[in-house]
Amino acid sequence: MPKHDTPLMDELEKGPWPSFVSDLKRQAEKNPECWDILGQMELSYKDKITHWKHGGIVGVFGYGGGIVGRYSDSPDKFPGVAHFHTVRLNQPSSKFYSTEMLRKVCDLWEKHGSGMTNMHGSTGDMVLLGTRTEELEPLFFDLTHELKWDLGGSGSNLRTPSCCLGKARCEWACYDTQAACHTLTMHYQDEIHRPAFPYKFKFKFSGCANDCVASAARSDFAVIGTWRDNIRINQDEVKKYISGELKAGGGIADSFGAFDIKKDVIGHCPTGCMWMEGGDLKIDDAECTRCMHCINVMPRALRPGVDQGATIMMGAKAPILDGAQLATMVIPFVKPTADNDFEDLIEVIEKAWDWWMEFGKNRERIGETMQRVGLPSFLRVMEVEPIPQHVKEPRCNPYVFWEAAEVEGGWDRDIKEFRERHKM
Amino acid sequence: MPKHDTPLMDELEKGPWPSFVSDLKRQAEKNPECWDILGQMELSYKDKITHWKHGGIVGVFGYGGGIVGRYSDSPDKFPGVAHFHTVRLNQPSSKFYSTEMLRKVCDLWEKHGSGMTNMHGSTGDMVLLGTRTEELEPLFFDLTHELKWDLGGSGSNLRTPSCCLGKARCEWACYDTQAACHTLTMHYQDEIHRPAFPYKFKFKFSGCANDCVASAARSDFAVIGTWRDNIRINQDEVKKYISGELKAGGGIADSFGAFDIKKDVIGHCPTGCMWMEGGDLKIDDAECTRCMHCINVMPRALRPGVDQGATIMMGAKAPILDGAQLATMVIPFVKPTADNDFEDLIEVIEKAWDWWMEFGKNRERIGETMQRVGLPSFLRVMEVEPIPQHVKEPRCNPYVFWEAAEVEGGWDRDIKEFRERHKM
Amino acid sequence: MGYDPENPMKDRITDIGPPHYERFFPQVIKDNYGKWLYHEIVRPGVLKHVSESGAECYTVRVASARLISIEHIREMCDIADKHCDGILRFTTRNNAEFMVDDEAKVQPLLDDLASRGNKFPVGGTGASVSNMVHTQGWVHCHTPATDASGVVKAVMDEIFDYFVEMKLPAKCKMALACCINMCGAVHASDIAILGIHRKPPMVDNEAITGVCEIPLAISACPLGAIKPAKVTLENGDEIKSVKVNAERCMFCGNCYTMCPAMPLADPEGDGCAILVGGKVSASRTGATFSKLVIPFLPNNPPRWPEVVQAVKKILEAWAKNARKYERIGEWAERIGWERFYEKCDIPFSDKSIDDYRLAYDTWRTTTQFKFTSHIK
Amino acid sequence: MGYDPENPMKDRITDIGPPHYERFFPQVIKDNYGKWLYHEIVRPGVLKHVSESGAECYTVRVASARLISIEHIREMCDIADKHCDGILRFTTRNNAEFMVDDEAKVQPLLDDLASRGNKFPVGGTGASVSNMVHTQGWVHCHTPATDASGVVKAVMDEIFDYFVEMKLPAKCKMALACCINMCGAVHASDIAILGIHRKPPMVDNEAITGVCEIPLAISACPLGAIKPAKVTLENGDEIKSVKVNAERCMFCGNCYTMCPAMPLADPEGDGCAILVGGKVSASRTGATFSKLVIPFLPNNPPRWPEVVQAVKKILEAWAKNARKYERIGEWAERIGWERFYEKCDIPFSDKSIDDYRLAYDTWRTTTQFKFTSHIK
Ligand code: SRM
Ligand code: SRM
Ligand code: SRM
Ligand code: SRM
Ligand code: SF4
Ligand code: SF4
Ligand code: SF4
Ligand code: SF4
Ligand code: SF4
Ligand code: SF4
Ligand code: SF4
Ligand code: SF4
Repeated sequence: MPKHDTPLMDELEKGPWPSFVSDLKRQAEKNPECWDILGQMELSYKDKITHWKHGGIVGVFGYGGGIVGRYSDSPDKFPGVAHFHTVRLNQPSSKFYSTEMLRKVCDLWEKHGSGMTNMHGSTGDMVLLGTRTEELEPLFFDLTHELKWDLGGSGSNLRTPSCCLGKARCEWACYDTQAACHTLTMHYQDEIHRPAFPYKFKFKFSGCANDCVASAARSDFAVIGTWRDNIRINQDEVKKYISGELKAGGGIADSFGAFDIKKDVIGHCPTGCMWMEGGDLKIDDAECTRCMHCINVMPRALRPGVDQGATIMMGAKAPILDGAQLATMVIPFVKPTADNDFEDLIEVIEKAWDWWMEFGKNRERIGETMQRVGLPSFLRVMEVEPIPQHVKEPRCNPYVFWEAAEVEGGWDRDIKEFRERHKM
Repeated sequence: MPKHDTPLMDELEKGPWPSFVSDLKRQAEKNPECWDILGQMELSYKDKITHWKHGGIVGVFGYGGGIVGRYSDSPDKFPGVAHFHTVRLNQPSSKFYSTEMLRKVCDLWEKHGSGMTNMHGSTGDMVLLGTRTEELEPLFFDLTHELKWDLGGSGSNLRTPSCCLGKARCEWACYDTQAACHTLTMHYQDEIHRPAFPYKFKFKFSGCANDCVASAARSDFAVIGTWRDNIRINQDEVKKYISGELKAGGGIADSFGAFDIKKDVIGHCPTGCMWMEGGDLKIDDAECTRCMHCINVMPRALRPGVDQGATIMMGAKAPILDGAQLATMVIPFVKPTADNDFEDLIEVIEKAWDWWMEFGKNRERIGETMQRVGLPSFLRVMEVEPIPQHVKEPRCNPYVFWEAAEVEGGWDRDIKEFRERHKM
Repeated sequence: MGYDPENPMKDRITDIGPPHYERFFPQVIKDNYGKWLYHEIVRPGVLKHVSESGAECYTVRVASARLISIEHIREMCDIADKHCDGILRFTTRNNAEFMVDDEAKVQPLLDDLASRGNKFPVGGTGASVSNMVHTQGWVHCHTPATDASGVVKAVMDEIFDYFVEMKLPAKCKMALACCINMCGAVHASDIAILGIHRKPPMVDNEAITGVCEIPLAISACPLGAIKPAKVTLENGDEIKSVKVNAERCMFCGNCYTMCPAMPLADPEGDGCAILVGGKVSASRTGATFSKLVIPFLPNNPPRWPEVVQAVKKILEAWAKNARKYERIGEWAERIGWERFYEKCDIPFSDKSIDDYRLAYDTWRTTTQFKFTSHIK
Repeated sequence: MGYDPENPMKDRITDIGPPHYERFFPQVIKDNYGKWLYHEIVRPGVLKHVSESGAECYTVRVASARLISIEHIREMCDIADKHCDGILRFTTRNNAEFMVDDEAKVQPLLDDLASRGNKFPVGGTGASVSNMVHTQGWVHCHTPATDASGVVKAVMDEIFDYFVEMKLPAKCKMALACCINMCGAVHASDIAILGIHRKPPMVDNEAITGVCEIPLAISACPLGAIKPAKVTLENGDEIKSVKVNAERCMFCGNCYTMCPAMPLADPEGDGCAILVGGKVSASRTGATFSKLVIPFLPNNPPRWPEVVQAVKKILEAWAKNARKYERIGEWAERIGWERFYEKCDIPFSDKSIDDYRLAYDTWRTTTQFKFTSHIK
């Protein structure tokens, strides 16, 4: 039985897209606080402002993250959401679940919370939406004891890492994204749970340049699969695409009409390194930048090379405060592998952290610190040899910082001796 | 008879390129101070530093520009260049000269100066290189009385305007660059001769997007010819290029081999708005950005449209201090014409100056002032309606400056009334 | 047993991380991990992956509101138990995926899903609009300038066809963030909706003492618009507070994040900006920022008609005009942004001209432009 | 008569401007002003312009050292009197042009020019290297970090063939500026040589009082590297001076421009950087900045062999590899800068990575790169 009149919310029950309003109402039968969620949202829809108070620092003992505190500004009207804290469960890499496990989470949340979730949060966590302060410790106890599961990150710490599904169900993964994600998540439990950084730090792992976990835009440390050798071509299959026997992109669109290898594949190649020669598709692999387009369009004819690995990019973030950043290419090629517990990645991460923890300002993402000190200094910190691949183009201003050691005679000069040659 | 040993300078008499050293020696026969030029340069070649002192403020009475003062730091060794001031003569638009007039300049400079010149300075002046302070007034007197000629600019004033040769000898000029340059030079004699600006200001006028006077890179105010209608095509001539009867670019290279209209013309078109249709060349003019490439390559087949005019760009400059700027498109299309003494240009110029003279900081080029206040504010100053043509792309950050008047209810709000709806 | 408040550290378990992912793999995925050879999109929402071993995995992707109940999750579990050996997954865009290892199992699964009303629309693959990445909005966050789930529902209802069919030039990746913190992937999306404030913060002098460290509030402002001030409260007390130079404010909200006594939210001031043309993949062109093309549309709950129509207009202009494989930004770059505004019938304003840190690099420094209707 | 120092204002004429350009037009140009129909490049250095009226104008372009004597100008006048009805002109790149109105007059003119030693090489048209835009250097300026005319002479001697022949992929516009004020068009040139300092300014405490306004010197520094300081001179006087934080200095020389007591010049510190890939015309691609690809080469007068060879290497790598009509920057953009460095055999260093104001926009924010030899 609805507790509040919600004419505005009710409007959102119409239409073909799944309705969270209907869903809230359904859950309200079991968790009556959902009526108050609906009620407070209705009020927001009327007032056109949020009715959550600012902030709210709550958590479980010993952890500095994983819970986001939230209190209603109208607890009298909506006592069910007076406290409405979020619990972030660290999702398993790439978000496969057994129904057995999922049902356990549901039971846990029916017992300790509102019954509403976000599957999943933008960072990747399984987000349990809304519970009271006094439920947090019991919930955490049950979570760790019964489900053997832990919280994810929030605050100025390592945020819950996430990855594309990679080798699990994709033919293009150039390294094992799940293994990398899981191994590093386990390796850095302390950093996830106990804030020690200037600001948040995110890892994301994509198996190829398609970047299905959006790492290049949304993570401080992005590992993106690639290869160093040649695209594998099956010329017979190429011909099948040309003849129309196979569908472009495995059938990516129903509206594309006839396949035109010149326009659709070669014409979109960013480097112009492909051409047809006597019915065969040719690629000058040295000029290929492994953008994936041709492979995407002809998945049965083309495959990534076999010398596979990944590129490390750093510093992506949202706009607060200096403007958004896309990740910057830092290390062109590594071979991340479970064989050495991803130590190549760990080495890079820790070099960056050591420096950022010392020199980063409060609430300064590493990308911003990189901008503040400049890319050349950052590369020195990272002990990475500067290469033209680090930039889109060389600098156009002439303002180079030379060091004394680089300049013959250094910087100590005698003005008197100079004045003997050059009078004022 | 050489006054100094100049073994290093002498090396520069060798080789196929005209030698300024040989030339100096030749002139030294008439103007012996040229030996001292050679001598002091030789010393610089040895010491690898300049031997001119810093600055030197000299000029002719009533003018604040046109002369650059210069003194040797070794006047004892090189008395001929103890004073070595530069005199900038405002060149006639696009630098045609009668030999009669040139000879008069030569005589003037033989009498009053070193006999050495720069034909021409980078801004466009005829530069007379090196004379003594006491020669300046007599030189100016003779220049104005006998040659009826005036100095150009230097210092924080309007610099000598310059232009491409345009309609004089080029088929592509979309407005009369010489007339514009000359008219504005005459109109702004006061601004050229008497510094009243925060810093220097340069006009340059090019007849088309080829920009043969480099206005887009080197002038605060650039007027670049263009057209609004359609490229004129002569299909017969197109066919002659294709058949090889006519040479690409009128014979731009001896090494280009066979003409390939697809690669050489269509393939380089930045907008992809050209194609071949049954032997005819087609252009979708609405998509053409008038880059000139196709016209450059096929000058006999293609011509600019007939609705001609110009684009006004502003703010180009060298790197001191914030980094170089290329000119920014400010006014997409005007029709500059001698019929109204170029009043369309004058109006824009004066709007910009009025503002810059009030708000520009000392030694701040207008391009830097534009950057400091932002393009939206600058366009408001210029009373130019903002259009997407002003930018390469819309902003990507969300940091818009709204004004109170634009926001319903303005900015005056009552925190109490707010707190009634939203408790802390 | 359970948690004992008297003895909170007893048997405490910490830092055990998430369950290992392999535990949750369907058999066909366990067997063919790293061996996939190619895929096909059998029909919208249905993927077929074929392994080197010949094994096949069929995936059915269903939409999700993301803000979902445990009852809904339990229903998903029922479906997975019935058809998928008790396994399902969620995508990086918050759709759910049901996997089966045999073509014959696909249709029964689809039929089952279809039988459950509008709860499980199948789609979001290939050249479609997939689910919108989005954020909390009024359902949970304290800084939003608009709602999240409601706006997404309204938009997806309207462009639903583009989710269940694959008839676009390329994928269209949409996102919403309810404030400029951009927890949704707004800064690199094909089409994005962004909650923005347009009124400078008020200063709640009665409350500021205690809830807020004045120096932190002052330094929070990237533009130095906040200055210290002494004010006298109604009760006559003189306290240290701040004042805001509204002329310099760009409504970023960072002050409110740092200081609860400086709220920005306002029914008329707040609303949505539309950004377009971003992308993340390096396919063809590198990752690109979204561009702010519509600076403001009002918050008009429950269905945000202005926002919905703006999104649809852009989507359909692109669908109609772009080349195959061209994402929205790639299309706009090719035809020029002036032409983009025209094709999408969006008015241009100086609000779309950058005047922040790297603004100069976005100015048009060439005579190359098109004579669109913007030029009178 | 002439100037009377006793009476400086007598008969003073001011603000009369330059002579009117029309006075100096050859007849064929006067008659066909605005009527030109097309042009051809008959051979390197010789242009033919044809008017709607059928009239023809032949132009012979000759190189010039730009730093030329009046004797040299008089010789040009002799030539123009003999062949060109007493008219000549100078181009925006400081070449001289002789025009005749009849094909028959071309060869005699060419023969005459050729008879005068190396003074009047004909060329610089079409797909060639034209004259280098350049500046004063040690012959006149007070702030140079290298010479101008001498470096230009050395370079043009070496690549002379490319001036007198048209065998490049496109025009190559070269420039030199002797300091970062860039009076030459260095910031937008295909290949540019730029004089740079690499030692921070010295402070001439003995001289600073009087020649320099301390606050101006301090504010001259864009990086705040200059601070006020009190110093004691040898004679015991304590004066106000400045000190320079050398770590923060980027050697821009703006302090010296504002304050003569802060010289930077140094035989070892100074030298040349090489920039490439800029252009001005909007043909094909818009105007583009040159990029600093070689941060430093020593000043090695009289012939700057390192600079000359660097320029030649880049020029010839481009000539060999680029497509027809592709300017150097267009070529580099197409193949990628990593490939450019390889093709030109130039070592890369972090000096070429921007760390100034707009630096972020030049960082590589994509996985798209080529595996050149730079990647071990
Ligand atoms: C829950 C979640 C949104 C969602 O609905 O999914 C979220 C919610 C909040 N984010 Fe976020 N962010 C979430 C993913 C993101 C992402 C996306 C990502 O990680 O891929 C971003 C953009 C990427 C990035 O990190 O830059 C993001 C960028 C921000 C920022 C801006 C950071 C910046 O450097 O620009 C803030 C502001 C801040 O940190 O003060 C922020 C702050 C917040 C806070 C904590 C608000 C605050 O200032 O206190 C929000 C709490 C909301 C609430 O009431 O629960 N959130 N936040 C996401 C985390 C769930 C999860 O753990 O899976
Ligand atoms: C003579 C000339 C170079 C030449 O050999 O041709 C020249 C010479 C000087 N320029 Fe220049 N500039 C000359 C054209 C330029 C140009 C090119 C142009 O106008 O197209 C530029 C780049 C475009 C621009 O204006 O930005 C140029 C940008 C500068 C700058 C940097 C200005 C900036 O905003 O970045 C300075 C520094 C300054 O103003 O303090 C400068 C300063 C100087 C000074 C006055 C040195 C000084 O700081 O006092 C030089 C005097 C040299 C001397 O001893 O005679 N000169 N200067 C050019 C003027 C001749 C003429 O009138 O025709
Ligand atoms: C399931 C999922 C990964 C996961 O771990 O969950 C996934 C799976 C696949 N992606 Fe993706 N991508 C997924 C998110 C992404 C993202 C991230 C995002 O959406 O935020 C991106 C980058 C977004 C961007 O560029 O802005 C992404 C960019 C691509 C691309 C590149 C598209 C392009 O042309 O730019 C491809 C290639 C293609 O589709 O041709 C691709 C291709 C694929 C393939 C075909 C890979 C394969 O061989 O199996 C998968 C099916 C695609 C399909 O749905 O048509 N996937 N894909 C994600 C599904 C999200 C959803 O529910 O809609
Ligand atoms: C004479 C001169 C104008 C003047 O008023 O003095 C001139 C004259 C012509 N230019 Fe130019 N340009 C002249 C400086 C320039 C400049 C400015 C500069 O060099 O600093 C530019 C822009 C430089 C840049 O882009 O960096 C310039 C960019 C062009 C272009 C575009 C080239 C390109 O593809 O990017 C063309 C078109 C072409 O050559 O096909 C062009 C074409 C022409 C034509 C063919 C125009 C015509 O129809 O008569 C003229 C003969 C070209 C030739 O020499 O091959 N002119 N031309 C200048 C000769 C300079 C010299 O002595 O070498
Ligand atoms: S990022 Fe590449 S490897 Fe990973 S799921 Fe997407 S397409 Fe497959
Ligand atoms: S992966 Fe991209 S760059 Fe490489 S050949 Fe294919 S389309 Fe071209
Ligand atoms: S800018 Fe255009 S009009 Fe002027 S000379 Fe060059 S090509 Fe001719
Ligand atoms: S002028 Fe340029 S944009 Fe226009 S059609 Fe010719 S090549 Fe294309
Ligand atoms: S985008 Fe802003 S309002 Fe929305 S959840 Fe993130 S922090 Fe909160
Ligand atoms: S909203 Fe942003 S710009 Fe405005 S006062 Fe607050 S911190 Fe400063
Ligand atoms: S570039 Fe520098 S040194 Fe050379 S003339 Fe110009 S100001 Fe003088
Ligand atoms: S050279 Fe430039 S950066 Fe160095 S101290 Fe002088 S003004 Fe500052």
